[in-house]
Amino acid sequence: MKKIINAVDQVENQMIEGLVKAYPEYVYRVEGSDVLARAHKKEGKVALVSGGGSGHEPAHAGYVGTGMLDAAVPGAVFTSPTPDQVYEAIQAVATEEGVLLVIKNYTGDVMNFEMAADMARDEGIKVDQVIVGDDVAVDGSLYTVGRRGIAGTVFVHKIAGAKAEAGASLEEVKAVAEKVIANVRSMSMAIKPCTVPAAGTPGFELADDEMEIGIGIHGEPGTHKEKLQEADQIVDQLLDKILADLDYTGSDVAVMINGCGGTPLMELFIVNNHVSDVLKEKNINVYRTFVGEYMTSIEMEGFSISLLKLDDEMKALLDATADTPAFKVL
Amino acid sequence: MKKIINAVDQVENQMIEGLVKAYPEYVYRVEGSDVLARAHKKEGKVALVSGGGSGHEPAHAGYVGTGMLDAAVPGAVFTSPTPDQVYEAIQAVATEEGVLLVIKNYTGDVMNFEMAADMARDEGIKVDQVIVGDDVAVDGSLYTVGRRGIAGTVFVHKIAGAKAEAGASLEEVKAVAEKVIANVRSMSMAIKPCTVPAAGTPGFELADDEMEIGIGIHGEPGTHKEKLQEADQIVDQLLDKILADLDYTGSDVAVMINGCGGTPLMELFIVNNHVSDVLKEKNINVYRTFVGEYMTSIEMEGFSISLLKLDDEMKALLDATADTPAFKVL
Amino acid sequence: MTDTKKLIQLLYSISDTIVENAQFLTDLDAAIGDSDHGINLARGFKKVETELPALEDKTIDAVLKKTGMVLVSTVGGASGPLYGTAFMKAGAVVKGKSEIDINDFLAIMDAAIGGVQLRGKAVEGEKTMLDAMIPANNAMKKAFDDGKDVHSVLQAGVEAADKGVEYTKSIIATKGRASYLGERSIGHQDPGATSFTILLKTIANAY
Amino acid sequence: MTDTKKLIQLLYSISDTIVENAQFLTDLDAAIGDSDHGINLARGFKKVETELPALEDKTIDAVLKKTGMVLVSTVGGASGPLYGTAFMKAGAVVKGKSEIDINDFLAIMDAAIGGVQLRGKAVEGEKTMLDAMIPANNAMKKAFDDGKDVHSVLQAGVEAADKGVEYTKSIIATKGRASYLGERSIGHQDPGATSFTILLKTIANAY
Ligand SMILES: Nc1ncnc2c1ncn2[C@@H]1O[C@H](COP(=O)(O)OP(=O)(O)O)[C@@H](O)[C@H]1O
Ligand SMILES: Nc1ncnc2c1ncn2[C@@H]1O[C@H](COP(=O)(O)OP(=O)(O)O)[C@@H](O)[C@H]1O
Ligand SMILES: [Mg+2]
Ligand SMILES: [Mg+2]
Ligand SMILES: [Mg+2]
Ligand SMILES: [Mg+2]
Repeated sequence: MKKIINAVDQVENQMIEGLVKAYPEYVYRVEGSDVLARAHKKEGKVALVSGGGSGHEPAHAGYVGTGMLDAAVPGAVFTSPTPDQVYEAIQAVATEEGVLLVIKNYTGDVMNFEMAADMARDEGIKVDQVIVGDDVAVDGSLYTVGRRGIAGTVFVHKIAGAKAEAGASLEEVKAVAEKVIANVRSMSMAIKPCTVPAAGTPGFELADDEMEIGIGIHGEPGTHKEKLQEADQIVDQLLDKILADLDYTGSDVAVMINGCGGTPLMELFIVNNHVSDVLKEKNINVYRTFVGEYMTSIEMEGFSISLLKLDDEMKALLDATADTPAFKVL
Repeated sequence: MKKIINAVDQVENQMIEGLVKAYPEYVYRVEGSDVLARAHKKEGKVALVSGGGSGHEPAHAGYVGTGMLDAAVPGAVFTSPTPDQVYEAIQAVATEEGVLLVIKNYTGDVMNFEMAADMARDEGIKVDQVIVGDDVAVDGSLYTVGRRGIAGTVFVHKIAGAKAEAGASLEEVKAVAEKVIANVRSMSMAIKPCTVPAAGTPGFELADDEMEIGIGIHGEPGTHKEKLQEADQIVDQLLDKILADLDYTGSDVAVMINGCGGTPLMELFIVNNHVSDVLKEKNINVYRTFVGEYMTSIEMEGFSISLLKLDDEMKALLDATADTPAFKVL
Repeated sequence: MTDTKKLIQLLYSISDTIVENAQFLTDLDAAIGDSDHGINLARGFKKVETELPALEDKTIDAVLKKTGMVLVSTVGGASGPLYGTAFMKAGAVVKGKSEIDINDFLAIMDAAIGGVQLRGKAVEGEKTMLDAMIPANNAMKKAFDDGKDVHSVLQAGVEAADKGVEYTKSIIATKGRASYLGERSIGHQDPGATSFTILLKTIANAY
Repeated sequence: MTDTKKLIQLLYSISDTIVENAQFLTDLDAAIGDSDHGINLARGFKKVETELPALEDKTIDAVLKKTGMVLVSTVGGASGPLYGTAFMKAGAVVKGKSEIDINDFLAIMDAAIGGVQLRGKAVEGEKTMLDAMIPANNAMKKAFDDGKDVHSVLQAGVEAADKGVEYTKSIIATKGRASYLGERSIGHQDPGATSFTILLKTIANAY
């Protein structure tokens, strides 16, 4: 394991400190906790809280600020935060208008956030939640735990965040979040695994000519291995799965080409070149594109494609001002 | 070499295409060239043109837009663009007010940009230039070619760009660019090299416990190899060199913690944690911090620290609105 | 069978064993999960250790509840709420007691399993910790009904848990993170079933 | 000695040799530069090749100038303007000629070196292509003054260029990208000096 870190058990803490020291105009660390909350608490609006394991930077703390999240709760690397931490976050930002939890669909995340929501409700705080499951790599049928939440979650943060910022009610913010969840699909692949600092060895191994298809965002193996192909063929494979799952024909879409942490932007643009061509050919209109690192897996090399089918409301909210360390719309 | 690309000789072209397709609201590709110019040509202001080899994404095309560059000229990977391409860029964005070329100090870049400037002047276009050399890893004495331009160049783009956007004259824009150059210092290190696609093998090799200190941004070896140390010790070493070169005591500074392309944000925040602590201890006041990928070397793992000593003019220009694909200030 | 002092000793031993096996559990999790199960539990039990000295005068249920709360607030992931709830529910069935016998222990096992199922909504055969917990509990009940002594009852539980772990190799995960792997999860033992078995072994070795 | 047809043949051969040696030159550049010298020159000469058919009826200087312009506009980096200017300046000294002799060739070499120095502002001993070009030129002049034939003159140049390349191993770079390495550049031969020597050898082999 080769990393630019200090003691392994200081990774999460020093990362939080480094982030707060970089962006004090956006976030502060809630005293005695790992929670990162909006520098100036905003009353009179629904508060959005999200989180998950660390290792997904800039998610989730990078999205705290105007028009997105009010607080982010990072757990240990790839480990969902504990209920008391989520509860701290809820307490720090809760308003009269209520709190919406944006949870990615993982057993651990769901259990920990729900326990925190219970604790908050016991204190009289209005809390509701949405669960994001956008990953088409895994079977979403009734007999499974459902789909994982991956990079598409960032669209939920952006759009529900804009709705909340505009003063909508908890029900309205939740409704638009659910609409995004219903309309976003993603899929990922990797050519190099990542290593959890405390574990010391990568979550899977790949030969020089192999790639892993259908990976999640926690360094875990995907649905299968394959011989490495050219970028355009990989894009075709991921898009096929996504487009088979939801009919995007004739619609306006937001595209996110998300790097997994170690992927050079060069490759993400090459990926976008073909994604854009295929969508055009299939009569799907690209409304807005985001290329970069939004939901990473430490230093993993790979990418995900997310497609969000937009209506007028979602378009307006996607275009609304956002000012956070890692996501800005002017 | 394991990369998500198609044919090696299509890397630069498909990257440009992918970028233009992602951000048509910001940039267009000048017909028949590799130049990326501002989507809506802005008259009545000095135009800023910068560039260099590809492989530094988001530099330089990611900085084309309001308040930064008017055109970017990407050459082949790590190879400075040819004079005719730079000339195309100048032609595409030149205004009555003139054009300022922001050149990083490399023999090739300087020669190619200067040849283009000559061509443009022959056509009656007003052109001037600045040369950035912020890398303290290399000796800047009279007997050398001078210092390399690395990540500090992005501060020149931002601040001179804001000055130009505000309607300043070519002389004024050049003067503030020179002021940034005089006040910015940077230094880099890497734990993993990168591979130029067309070359197929990395520019240097490192053992599992080694790091390379004083690297440039072209995948080339640095000034020396060392045993890998903890993040804080690496930071101390780079900061020592920077702070010995310019007296920052008591000043306000802008800090850039720049990832080389493959470095996870996790590590960059851990780096910033210590940078911030050391500066505080040395009575240097952090005015604004930028943590992310600004001037990369494809998938290299490593980082650079840049410190810009600010005066009131530079502060105001740093804070001015910028709206480009990869650098936004609200 | 067990007073507070002995329980605290047991918890120290459990913590030691989990810490010793942290890498092993994490490696198991790497194969079908996200490489953190051992790290998570070790973090939790190390924190539990620091709380134990203050619990020496407390009743059994207070120690179990505190352990559960510490696990919930330090472990994270899926196993944090699951093990945490298991310990908390275990405490609830021996309320006010300062000594427990094997009968109480079987009630504790029932409650712990109930807690895991309350949170995780899984049943046997889904490749989770339940595939060690439930057969172990059944085997211990049977041995107890057969009139076996404490030592033999616990050994019966360990044997069944071990078999349960073996069994998890043969099935597809349908709960937790391993479920995303589908068929690919076959051949690998479940980390949570393994950690439970390690925990039960540590208890059994003390009697 | 050389008419346009022969020059064009020579340029095809040079292009072939550069392409064959692209990996070698790039590897040399990896050690003390940025792994692109061979790639850069190969890209340029491949483009030159595509222009050659249209130049068959042109004078020597037109062919040289066009070659220089194509190199400038396709090679990039430091070597693009340097080699490009060298060819353009070479063209300028044989203006209007459709055939050149060894005397012209020596003038071409002077002009090419002048072009490289105009652009790059380097002198001998700075570990650049000049460390092959200048000694080669001097050796060729001497051989010519000694009354040697074309073949021997060119061979003398090649020998001196080879020695120049060897010499670059022993010195620190003070110009170009390798200069950033300081002491670390010692022991490595200069890519540009090597590519020039390869080019001169290709010419020499044709006479
Ligand atoms: N729904 C569930 N019911 C019971 N046990 C579960 C459930 N989901 C996961 N587990 C157990 O949790 C273990 C994984 O724990 P851990 O790795 O700490 O959490 P995470 O999966 O969040 O990384 C699995 O091996 C399994 O035994
Ligand atoms: N100032 C200079 N004068 C003469 N030759 C130079 C100068 N700078 C660099 N060179 C030559 O250019 C070669 C490198 O070319 P190349 O790798 O194509 O360009 P770059 O260094 O821009 O990547 C060096 O090996 C050296 O011979
Ligand atoms: Mg986990
Ligand atoms: Mg180069
Ligand atoms: Mg796990
Ligand atoms: Mg080079």
